[in-house]
Amino acid sequence: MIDFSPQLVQLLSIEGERIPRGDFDPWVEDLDGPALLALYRDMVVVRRIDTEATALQRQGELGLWPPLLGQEAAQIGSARALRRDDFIFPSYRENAVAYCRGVKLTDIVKVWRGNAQSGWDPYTVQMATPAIIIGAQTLHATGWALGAQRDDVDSVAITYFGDGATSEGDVNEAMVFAASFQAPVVFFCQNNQWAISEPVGVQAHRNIADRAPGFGIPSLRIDGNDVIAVTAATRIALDRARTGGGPTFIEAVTYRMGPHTTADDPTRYRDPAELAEWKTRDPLLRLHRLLTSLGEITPEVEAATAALADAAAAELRAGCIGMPDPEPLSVFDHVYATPNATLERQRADYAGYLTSFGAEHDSAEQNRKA
Amino acid sequence: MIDFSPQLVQLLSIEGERIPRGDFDPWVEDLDGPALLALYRDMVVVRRIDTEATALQRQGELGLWPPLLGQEAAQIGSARALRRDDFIFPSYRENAVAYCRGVKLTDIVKVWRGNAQSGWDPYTVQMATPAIIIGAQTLHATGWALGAQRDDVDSVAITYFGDGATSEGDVNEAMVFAASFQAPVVFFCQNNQWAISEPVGVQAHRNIADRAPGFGIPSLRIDGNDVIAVTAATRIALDRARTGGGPTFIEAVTYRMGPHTTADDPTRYRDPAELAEWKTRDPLLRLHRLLTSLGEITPEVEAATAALADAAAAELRAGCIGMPDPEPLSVFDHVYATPNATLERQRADYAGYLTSFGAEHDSAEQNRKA
Amino acid sequence: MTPLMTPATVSTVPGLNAPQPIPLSETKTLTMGKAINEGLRQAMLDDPRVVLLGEDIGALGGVFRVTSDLLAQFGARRVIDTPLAESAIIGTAVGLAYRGYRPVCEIQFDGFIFPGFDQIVSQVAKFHYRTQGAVRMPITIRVPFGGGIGAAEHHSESPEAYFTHTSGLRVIAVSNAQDAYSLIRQAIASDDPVLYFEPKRRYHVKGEVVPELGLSMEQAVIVRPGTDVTLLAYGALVTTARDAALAAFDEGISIEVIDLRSLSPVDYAVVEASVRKTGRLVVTHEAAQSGGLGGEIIATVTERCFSYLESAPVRVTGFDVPYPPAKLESCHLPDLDRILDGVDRVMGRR
Amino acid sequence: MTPLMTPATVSTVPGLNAPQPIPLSETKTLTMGKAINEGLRQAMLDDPRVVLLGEDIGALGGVFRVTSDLLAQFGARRVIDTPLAESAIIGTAVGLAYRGYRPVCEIQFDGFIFPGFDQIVSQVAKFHYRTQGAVRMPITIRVPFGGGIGAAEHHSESPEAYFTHTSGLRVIAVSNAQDAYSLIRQAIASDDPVLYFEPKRRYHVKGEVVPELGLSMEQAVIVRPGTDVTLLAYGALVTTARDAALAAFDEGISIEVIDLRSLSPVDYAVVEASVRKTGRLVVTHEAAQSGGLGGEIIATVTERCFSYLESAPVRVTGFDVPYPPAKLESCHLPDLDRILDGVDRVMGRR
Ligand SMILES: Cc1ncc(C[n+]2csc(CCOP(=O)(O)OP(=O)(O)O)c2C)c(N)n1
Ligand SMILES: Cc1ncc(C[n+]2csc(CCOP(=O)(O)OP(=O)(O)O)c2C)c(N)n1
Ligand SMILES: [Mg+2]
Ligand SMILES: [Mg+2]
Repeated sequence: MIDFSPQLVQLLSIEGERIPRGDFDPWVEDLDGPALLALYRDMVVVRRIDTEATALQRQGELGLWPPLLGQEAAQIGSARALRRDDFIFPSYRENAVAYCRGVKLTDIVKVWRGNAQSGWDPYTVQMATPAIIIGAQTLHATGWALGAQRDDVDSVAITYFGDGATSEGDVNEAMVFAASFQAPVVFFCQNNQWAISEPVGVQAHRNIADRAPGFGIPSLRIDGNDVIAVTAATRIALDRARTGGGPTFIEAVTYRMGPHTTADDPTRYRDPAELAEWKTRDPLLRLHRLLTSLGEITPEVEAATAALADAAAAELRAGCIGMPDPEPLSVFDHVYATPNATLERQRADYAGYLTSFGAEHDSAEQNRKA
Repeated sequence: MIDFSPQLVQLLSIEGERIPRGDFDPWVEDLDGPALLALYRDMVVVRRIDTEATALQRQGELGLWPPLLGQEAAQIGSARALRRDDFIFPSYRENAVAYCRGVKLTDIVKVWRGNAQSGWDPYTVQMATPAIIIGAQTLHATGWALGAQRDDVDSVAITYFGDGATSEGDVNEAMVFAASFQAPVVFFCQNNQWAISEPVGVQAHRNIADRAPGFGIPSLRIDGNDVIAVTAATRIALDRARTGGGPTFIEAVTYRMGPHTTADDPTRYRDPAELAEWKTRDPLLRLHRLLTSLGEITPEVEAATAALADAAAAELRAGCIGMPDPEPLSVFDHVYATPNATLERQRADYAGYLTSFGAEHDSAEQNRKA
Repeated sequence: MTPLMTPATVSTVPGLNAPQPIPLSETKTLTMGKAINEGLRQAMLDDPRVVLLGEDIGALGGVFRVTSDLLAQFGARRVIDTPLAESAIIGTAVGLAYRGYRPVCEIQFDGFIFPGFDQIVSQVAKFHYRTQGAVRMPITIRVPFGGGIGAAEHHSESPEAYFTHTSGLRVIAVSNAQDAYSLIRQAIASDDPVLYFEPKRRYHVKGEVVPELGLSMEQAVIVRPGTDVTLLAYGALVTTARDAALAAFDEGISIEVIDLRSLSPVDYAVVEASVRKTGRLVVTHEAAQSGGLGGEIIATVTERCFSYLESAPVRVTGFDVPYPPAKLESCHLPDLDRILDGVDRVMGRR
Repeated sequence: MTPLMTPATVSTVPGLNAPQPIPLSETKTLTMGKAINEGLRQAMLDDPRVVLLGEDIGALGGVFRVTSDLLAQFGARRVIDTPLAESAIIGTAVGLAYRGYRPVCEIQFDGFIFPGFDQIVSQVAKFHYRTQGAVRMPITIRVPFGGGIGAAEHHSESPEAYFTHTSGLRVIAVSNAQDAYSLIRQAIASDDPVLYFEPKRRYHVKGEVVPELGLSMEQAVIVRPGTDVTLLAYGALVTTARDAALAAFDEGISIEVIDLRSLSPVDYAVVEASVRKTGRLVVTHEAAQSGGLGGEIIATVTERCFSYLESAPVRVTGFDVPYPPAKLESCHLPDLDRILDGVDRVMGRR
């Protein structure tokens, strides 16, 4: 029996020691040295990607970037627990999840470069593209889960959202619907302590995990910087959903070590001491310690991991910079699935306008932009 | 210490016996025979008003009426617990609350007759007019409470809503805000088991009272057909709010014995046996039993109560039928607090149009309506 | 694979095991409400991915009975009585569409669509564009709309212009039983999201219904030809407009009445041809004038047919007020006389 | 009476105890963002019932820093960092207004107003009408709007037409620092609810600001007189329109540029007088064309000035698409060249 009480579940201490826990351990029995090393490798790579993307933004190659620094365990642990046919409805910060899903690095940054409103075809990776309206995607996940239920398959929907999102009506309505229909959906809340400048205390005076049970949804409160606990909790939730147990809520307690986005300046609202404190709880650090004690970390492993990360960063950079700009007339594409007379007329008018301008216009445009 | 556990609180049994309960009893010590008789009288009168309004609707004098039959104890008990300076944000079914507040009977039905979008000035009775968009008023109550808090007064906002309403985002957001700011607001949910045709099980798989604690709001689950328990719970909640204890949630478990509104046909969705069962829990019946055992019920009391009720019904009927129709041009009144040129032009045009038509138009109008 | 849980809405109300109705197979006289019901039934028979979501649509059959008997016929997995939350109704429909379903959402009354507005405007309307066509949103949102039924606040509104201003949505309004039947089927079959407006004061009006898909939902229809004035209407006012045309005919004015049917996109081919012929345009709708569809159409027609216009186009609409109380709605709503007054104005008679 | 609880948002971040800024007392050059900040400060000093609500408006000063330093000056009881929920921001403002407060809500970006749409349309806009004037809603809703800043989805929208179609609301859009300062004060002082749109790509543009209430927010302003064409703009496009007029002047066309300022109601006195003079009208806005404010204005002007029109009025607007990705926004947004193209069209040059 799983203990669904609101105690924080930690299976890996800050010091890198494995903390045994009878109800969770069976779910992570397979996480031996090599398996943990694989998770570690993921975490190193996504952190490197994150740094590279931030650098690309600073260099003007991306318009914006929402760093996940500090949340690697929460994202990698949960994403690696999923089955291929499970479907992910993320917010905008789940770049590590997208990486696990096999989304091309260039496709991850496409939306932040401003080339498209989304970077990939959700159906090829079973993961929706970033959702910007806070909380809206939790309803989409619930609806998808209702579909899976009706299809008599045991695929599960998982949705990611933040601590701030829990205040939005949509997230609460999603819990109402999920509970009412016992939908196979996992609510995965990364409580990174901040919603832009607002500490989690503005959103909730109790632990976020305490909310779901009142809706009839069991919840787990886990150390989100502990990849083993995250893996266990996600597997438990997925299993419940697959076997008709309905929705589960997971609060992964973590920390946004960077700014909200590259446009943000946390020094305006955040005490540096807080960040320093959380640095000691770094998710990579403690896994590294465990792996070291397991003898998995060797100079070769370190080198290979770094090389992997560097290769990913290089791939990202090259792909980002090499991305062709969209064609002007593509602004009209895909508004509708079927032709729309009013829009087609606007397209034709604009095409005519561009043509009439010709080269002269192009240079005028360029001048204005310069 | 009040026990905020989700046990159903009942202080008056179906058989009319007073059930002692250490934590609640002190709050209703003053409810002696005469005080209980006063509550009983209220309940008889509002039931009579309800019946009369239903009759008026059947006779075409009202467009619609939302009966409160069965919910008298929940409404009278809570409304009579309020102070004059507390402010009420009701839904559309709180006609007994309006009665307690001293709203004129004619004003109560004005909106249902279609003469105006609301029947009274909220500030004269400290009660907002009916809210039709489900759940919206819970946010207004929370905002009002934030105002009271800022004014350093100990007035409290109370908001009424149904079991169905708890599914709306707004009600959940209201709980988030109320908890975050510890606003002096009481959430009073009349769980009358139905939201039009939907049983409460569609909205929630757990008791509705279980929801609030997860938001950091203590809740009480009470027998809503027990006027003594309702009084006690409301007083407890008000006292918490007045003394800086923040919001409280009350689930009053009751039953909508009539149709949703006069436009509804419950035989399409409701088992008659259920109604029969709930008839045994009638709020008036059990209070009558208690009062009888207390010797408060005499033939004179019965007669006086009936006379009071009949007088109210007669007043309602006369006031309803005698209500003058609004003037055509009043359709333009009060859209804005300050003059609006576009609207004034429309008003002038329409006034001109009406004049140009003259008597000819009036009769044409009448013909079409006939 | 695990056995599926029973959705919460499975109802055990007596009378639900009625014999299964046979779908419409020949021309029949139906009320508009019943015609929608038949259209829904046919769509559900045609495609197992069609599911209905809404408040009270199950055992009750909806407050207007438009979904009557569908729960009994198709079960609670396809006719889903939802909790009371419009944003969630639309938002879960998005998720269902994501999985290949074709959800049909019922909004109980026009004024209750706004809690779901964000999901409609920011999600339903934008998903296809956002994903460059990868994700389709074949969602139909049924909205009983308009006044004239003496209802309480929020029960008589005409919110269509909010949606015609929202790129990515299609918007249609039906005016009669045949269109109600045909267009609900077309809306559901459309790969684009469709707002389907049902004029509630015409629910009980009967008409002949042929069980066919009929004329494309994108096309406007000339319901009465004429030569002097073009009169555009949709929804409940189509009937009023036709009555006005009849009355005007007696006074020697020939009005061409067009039922727009599609509000977004508007079928300007039909509208322009008519205005080029008549040179005069009146548009009528119940919604408030400022920002209503009338202004949009007049601006577009003026742009495209300027030299054909004999006079300034005129609007006969609801006023710029919140929908008024029942006893005042006859002032607010365009009626035969106000339409004729508008016709007089474009004819230069006033 | 009990001591009051401390609201959850009281922050103890360092740097919050800065010296209190002195309100604007003489003409100064300010950015538009700073001008709004000064206007808010003055309004809060003038009236203790003015409170601010929004996400991140406290310690951060809002994502655009428009509320910078106000928390430090007025405290957390008047500058309220709210939980992340727009419906609740508006809905609690309604309750505060009910109690006599004058709430100013900040919506972080245009595209995030929709979760609060129901409270705006069904509550804020209707309360005064509903209660026959008993309950006033002096709520100001500040909305940074429009594109041109290379932002992500939902961060560049122009939703103003949804509100100009909503009876009971006033809608204004500012275009420069002086108006930003004056009109935020007027909006807050208004007994009607006001949607106050701030063109975010002009936040950093500086201008002279006189600390006065200035011209009424209901009035349109001729920002450049002309005789050939009337060009209507608001928000960020006022600058573009003026630039276009300058460019056209070199080509011999005299354009009268009007900054509408008030979008609901539109100041038709000024607009009509101009069109009667020029006989030609171009309206420009970033919002999608169909159902946008341009259509409404053209319909009204056509109705009222038909015989003065030399040619069909023209719209130069965003296309009927969801706001496109950053790399395409320069195609979507009306710019100098597209406006001049529109001018050419009303001049019959194309
Ligand atoms: C409906 C809506 N309102 C406001 C915003 C602006 N916004 C973007 S992110 C954010 C904070 C989100 O905090 P949280 O949910 O904790 O997620 P995190 O960013 O910490 O991952 C806000 C307010 C938005 N995107 N959508
Ligand atoms: C936003 C919104 N959606 C739908 C409705 C239609 N409606 C009116 S009452 C009602 C059921 C309300 O049930 P509940 O909250 O339990 O209150 P009760 O009527 O039982 O008192 C519904 C769905 C509405 N008024 N507002
Ligand atoms: Mg967060
Ligand atoms: Mg109920």
